[in-house]
Amino acid sequence: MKKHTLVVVAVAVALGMSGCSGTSNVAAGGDSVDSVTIGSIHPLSGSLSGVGGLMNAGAKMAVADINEAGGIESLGGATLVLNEGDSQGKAEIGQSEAQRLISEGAVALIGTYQSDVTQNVASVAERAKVPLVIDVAVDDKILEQGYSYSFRIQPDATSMGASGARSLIAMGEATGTEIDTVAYIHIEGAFGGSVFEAFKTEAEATGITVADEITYSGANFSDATTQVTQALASDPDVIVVTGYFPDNLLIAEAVNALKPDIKAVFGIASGAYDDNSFPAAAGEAASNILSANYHYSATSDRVADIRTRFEAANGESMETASMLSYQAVEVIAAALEESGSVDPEVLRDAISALSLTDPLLEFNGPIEFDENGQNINATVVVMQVQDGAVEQVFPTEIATKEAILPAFSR
Amino acid sequence: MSLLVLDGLSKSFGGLVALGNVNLEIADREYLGIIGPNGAGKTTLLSVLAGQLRPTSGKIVFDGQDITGWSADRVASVGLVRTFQLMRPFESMTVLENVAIASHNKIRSIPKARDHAADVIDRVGLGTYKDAMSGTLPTAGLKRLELARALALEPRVLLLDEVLAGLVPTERAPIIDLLREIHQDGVTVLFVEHIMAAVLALSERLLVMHEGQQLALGVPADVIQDVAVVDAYLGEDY
Amino acid sequence: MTALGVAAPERLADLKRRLPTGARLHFSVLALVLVVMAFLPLVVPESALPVAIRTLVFAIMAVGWNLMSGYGGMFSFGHAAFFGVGAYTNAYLLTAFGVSPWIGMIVGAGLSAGVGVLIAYLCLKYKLAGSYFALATFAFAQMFLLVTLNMEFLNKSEGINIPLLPEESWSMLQFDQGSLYYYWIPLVLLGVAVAVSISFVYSRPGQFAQAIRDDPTAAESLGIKVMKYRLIPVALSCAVTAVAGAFYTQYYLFIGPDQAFGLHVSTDAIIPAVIGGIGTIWGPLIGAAVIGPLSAVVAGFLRDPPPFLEFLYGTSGLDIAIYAILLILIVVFLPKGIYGTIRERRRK
Amino acid sequence: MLLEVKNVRAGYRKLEILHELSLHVGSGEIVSLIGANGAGKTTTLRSLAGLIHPSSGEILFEGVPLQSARPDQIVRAGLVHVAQDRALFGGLQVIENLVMGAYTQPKSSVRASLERVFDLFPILQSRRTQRAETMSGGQQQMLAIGRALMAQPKCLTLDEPSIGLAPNLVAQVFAAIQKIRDDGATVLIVEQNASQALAISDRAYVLESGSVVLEGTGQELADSAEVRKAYLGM
Amino acid sequence: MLTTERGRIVLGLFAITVLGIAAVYLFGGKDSNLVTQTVVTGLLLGGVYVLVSLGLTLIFGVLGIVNFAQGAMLAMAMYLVYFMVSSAGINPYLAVVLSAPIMFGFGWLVQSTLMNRLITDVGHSRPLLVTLGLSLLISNTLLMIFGGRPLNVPSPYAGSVQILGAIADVPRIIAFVGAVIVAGGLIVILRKSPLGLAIRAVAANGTGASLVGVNVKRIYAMTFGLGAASVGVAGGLLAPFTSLVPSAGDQFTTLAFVIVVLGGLGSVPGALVGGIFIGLLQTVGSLFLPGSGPLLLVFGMFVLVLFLRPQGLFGANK
Repeated sequence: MKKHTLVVVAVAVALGMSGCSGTSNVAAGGDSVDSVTIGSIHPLSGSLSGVGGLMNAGAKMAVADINEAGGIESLGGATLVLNEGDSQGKAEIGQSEAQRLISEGAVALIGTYQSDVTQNVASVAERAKVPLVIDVAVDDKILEQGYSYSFRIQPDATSMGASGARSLIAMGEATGTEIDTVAYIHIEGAFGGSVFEAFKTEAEATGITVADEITYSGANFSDATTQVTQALASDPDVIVVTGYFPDNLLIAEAVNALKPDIKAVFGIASGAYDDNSFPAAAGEAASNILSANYHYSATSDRVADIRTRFEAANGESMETASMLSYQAVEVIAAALEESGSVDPEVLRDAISALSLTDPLLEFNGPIEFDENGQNINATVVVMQVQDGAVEQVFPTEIATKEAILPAFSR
Repeated sequence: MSLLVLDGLSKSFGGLVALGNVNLEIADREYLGIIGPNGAGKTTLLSVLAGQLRPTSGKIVFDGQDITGWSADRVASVGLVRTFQLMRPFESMTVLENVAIASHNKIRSIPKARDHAADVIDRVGLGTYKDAMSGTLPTAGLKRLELARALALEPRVLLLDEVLAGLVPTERAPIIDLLREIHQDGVTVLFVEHIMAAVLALSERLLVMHEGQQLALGVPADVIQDVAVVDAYLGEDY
Repeated sequence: MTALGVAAPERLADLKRRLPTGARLHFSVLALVLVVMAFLPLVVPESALPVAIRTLVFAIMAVGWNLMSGYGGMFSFGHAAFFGVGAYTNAYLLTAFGVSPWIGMIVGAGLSAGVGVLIAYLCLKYKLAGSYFALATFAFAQMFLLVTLNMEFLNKSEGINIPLLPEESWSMLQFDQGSLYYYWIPLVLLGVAVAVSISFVYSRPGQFAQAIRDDPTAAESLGIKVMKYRLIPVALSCAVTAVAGAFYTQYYLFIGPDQAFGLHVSTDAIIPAVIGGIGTIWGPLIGAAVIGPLSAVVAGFLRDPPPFLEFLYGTSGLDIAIYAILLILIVVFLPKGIYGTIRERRRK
Repeated sequence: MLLEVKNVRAGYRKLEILHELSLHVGSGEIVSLIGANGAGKTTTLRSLAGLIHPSSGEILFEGVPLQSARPDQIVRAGLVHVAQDRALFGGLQVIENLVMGAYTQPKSSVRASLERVFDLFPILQSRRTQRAETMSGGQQQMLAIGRALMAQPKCLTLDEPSIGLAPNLVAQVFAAIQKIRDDGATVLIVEQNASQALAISDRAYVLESGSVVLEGTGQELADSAEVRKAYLGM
Repeated sequence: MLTTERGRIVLGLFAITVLGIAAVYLFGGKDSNLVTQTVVTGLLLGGVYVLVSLGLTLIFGVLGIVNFAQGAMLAMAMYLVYFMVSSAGINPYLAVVLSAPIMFGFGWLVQSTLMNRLITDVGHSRPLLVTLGLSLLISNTLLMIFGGRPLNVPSPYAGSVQILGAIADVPRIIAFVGAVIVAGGLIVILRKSPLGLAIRAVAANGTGASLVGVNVKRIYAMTFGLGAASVGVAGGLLAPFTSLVPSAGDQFTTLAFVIVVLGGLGSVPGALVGGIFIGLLQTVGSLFLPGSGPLLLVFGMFVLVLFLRPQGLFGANK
């Protein structure tokens, strides 16, 4: 069922602009083609192959759904084809896959999960003048290059840090929980660093003290007890965590073992805490952990339908990253529909002008991109593990369960 | 006058004395034979002289210059050059390249070094093997190669470690002749050898070593009659 | 002085003519290979170009590695260190001072040679050999990685982006996506690297280095300064590898700690050389030509499998598993590498 | 005939050291091989032990061809070699070296064999827990022989057992070798210390350049001017 | 003399560690509970490192193989335990007992079919590349079978206990105890069993071993098998507190090399002491150095050991 509405916000889908490009083999408006190829690049092997595989499956499912619903009407019902690339988690492989996909006729790319790989793919897209719709990749820097062919659906690191801080404060006020001091544990590097900086700026502006910043190396992390103990030494009300799945899990387990007198563990852009496999993996340690992250809409029937079918087809729960890949394909399909053209440059303009309502994620509004290509309505919501399931708890209008804060009663 | 003076030269490994207080003066252009049973310290003596081993104590004076503790490459480039008992060819290289390595020491130009090397190779009678890979040479060839490389350095003193070992008598004779020629051309030779016929034929003086000590030194014919020498060599009851 | 005869002039001339045959033959083959390869992009599909370029980068690295480990006999398991120094030097000079990548490449090569010589000197001074030498070089590469992660001016883990220019520029080594210059430039660099190898192998220092590799004791006893002539191939090796790093940065427009100093960078330099044949001029090239496209070919095959293998479609990891099996088989059954084994057979 | 070597050619890589070497050893004999350095004595023993394989020719032990057998198979056949460098397990204790010697033997026989070795070399018993590499050369030689005896050899081959030993130790070692033969084993011995070796040998071969040039009883060769010449050139 | 040298080293290392920890307590400016917790965590982490390093020290020490598949083999063992636990529902610690012989068989097979062909090689590049290929093969095969999503093995003994005011996770304590038991077991096997004696003999002098009737290649295969079996136990004991992904073992490979070289090739006590020391160094270091700082410390020490005492703390002087 493809029944979402398209709203054209900007009308400057310039026929003239596409006319500029002499190489354009397709005139704008109502081309009739049999199929349109979208290139997808994800880590299908290597250490991130788990999430990469889910994302690839999400994109495949989106293509199948759109085709089943009649393809791209403005292109005479042209079907979508997904050409799959494997970045192996390596930037240079990602880049050469991007080039391969473009040379094999992809009119747009989606991908890639990792910031460094996305960086390389974005530069390929820019130079080949083929739009790239980033499903997942958090680093602010990717869109700060002044690239005009890259678009990102998910929020960037800085906005996640900042809105994470705002959510935490708001939740504290709403539940009457006093939050004065936090300690922050994050992974070393750009991702953890920029989320932390944004959080700190936002939090300190409202009088919350960030008492300690503890970093660890993602390359070698097999016990988080020291880091958590260290964080507790500053006697915080909340421990805030940013990192990847295995590290998050270790931190949750360490907190559970130490049973400290804190009010919450609050993940921001956490790889684990809102993943549906986390409650089972962490068991008791998962209980009541909060996570501020972009998330598929748990209140939308359309999303629920997609997720049910995904799980039936793949035997695995559809995570947010996978939903973003699905969403990225939809963004491209919407732009194809709108422009009626398979010319990548025309397509780029259509994406840039797009306003896609009914997003699959809990966002502030329709998917619309600013001049850098960032989705301006992308935001985080807060989730909490309750009774072995990830529930949306904040903002209250999208909550599936009421937030438990303080999360621990010790 | 003495070209090479060994003054109280000793070498021990851990507690084991391989060389105990060797005193020796070797005249320019002398041919000194060195014999002794296995483990007598002959090879150690050559290694110390060639700079491969640093003496525990004592002094080595070469041509009036104290060269004790010099590195092997420095010792070799002033003209004190050794060969090895177990041949050590550069196996990935041809015979010509092997010898040219040594020629290169004094000659920077590649063609000139190769010319020089080719001459030396002809001189030791390896001419037909010039372009063979050194690893494929038969023992006798390797012995000649070992000699050629040393000669290509234009040494003043040659330290020869059992160049005849492993050769059949017919192969020995031409090499003995070659060694004699080299000596006659003005090279001082220290000749460690087991083949007594060769030692007796070539040596002007003979040093007998046993357990790191100088057992006897003198005219070969006299030394060889020395009972102590016979005992050291063949065992007491011989 | 000794009575060794002086060469007669006519013999000398004769030898001069004969002498460089080996080198001359190699140079001719090189010229031929370069010319043929230059036309390659005209016959292969466009999508193969990125793979070809990556293969050329592997080849340059492997040629570099081979100088130190093949001809110098010092097994480096940390060539990422030298690749990374080249890559970061170029990236940093360009982004911080707007220095042309060509100059960055040369500065990087020099710096990398210096770093390499220092590391090798320490390892040799402390008499590390074999696995220990390999592990020490590996540890240095790891330390470079970790230090870079903590260096503010190198952007820590974020890496350095090379800004896109509005138009093509030779001086800034930047061209349009898919430009064949991105193929021809590394091809020429590879040509230079091989030419450096050939010249080195047949030069006096090169001969000394090989003699030392074969038998350091014998070499020393022939008056060769062992440390000096061990460090020369190290310097050349690191410089060549650094050039690959600098080009990598320019082509991918990005360098991060893992791309520069990761373990896989070191193995990318080693595997082609070992597969092709260590200590041979052509081994690294042949190895790169086999290994570079191998994983892409296997992946391509699995993307579009023949009907009877249809069930394999979409199995992630299978392409790399097959690549791994081929790697193991080649290493186990071709002891001297592809070129080395062929050459050996031919000699017999 | 316990051991027969027929027209063996052997060497290292492209260097052929043994040229058509033939010899034989009868059961219960002590046979020595003497000759100058490089004559091929050690190569002969290494070929017998399976450490190198002859390029042609035959090695028959109790009539069974062994020229292409692995060293461990040869030991199991009863032909045990004591290498010139002794090839001891340096970091292991004396007793461990000896027990390893009986690797091919049933566990039940180890105690008896140990007693026999300790009987022969009492010093080993008092040093049983010492690490082999910390012992003197003579003790190491005794340990090497003792270790070989633990394998209950039918034929023992010894490469220069007297090398690097002080004269009194040499005498001890040779006395032990005689005792070993008296206990029923056959011994093939390579020696530079010709007089000692010939004195205890039943028969001996003189090797030169990889072939046998002389053969005779120990006494004959000890008196031979040719042997004298081969060693001292007079 | 060597035994006393070894004794001095252990004593010295122990003294340095104790003094270092005491210095951290006194002058580190950290809360003493934090330091205690850190030390306990470091010891337990050290136990993990010991487990991973034990197999490697055998393989590297006896066979001279730089086994880059160590991490992948660890992951393989973890998945093996996962498979047994999830499909047959058996206790993970019972699964450990079953995974060890399977891993032994795997190691034996690798050595006898692949590595023994390379043993005559003078260089070491080929064994190294084969293990590198093996590591790729194992982790991608795991990916094909189990997928890349993190899996977990629930520990039947989840929970934590107090030690000197510090909290310790029970599965990690079990792993630590397991490390000591495996190390003890290996020491007993090496010191007391005929196989162990043969392994040590082969390591001491391969020619000598063949001259007493040892089939050296068979012992090589047994050694690789034994090393792999230790990895099997390690994987099983680590699985209950590790997120299982095909690359889960990779982060341990390099550290295991550091520990094995530090402890001395082939030395089981060396791996034990080295592993615990590195675990402590890393955790206590992380009190003062952010992010990858402690790792830099570890590699810095590695290079120093290579230069100054390449035979390692427990290695024999060559």
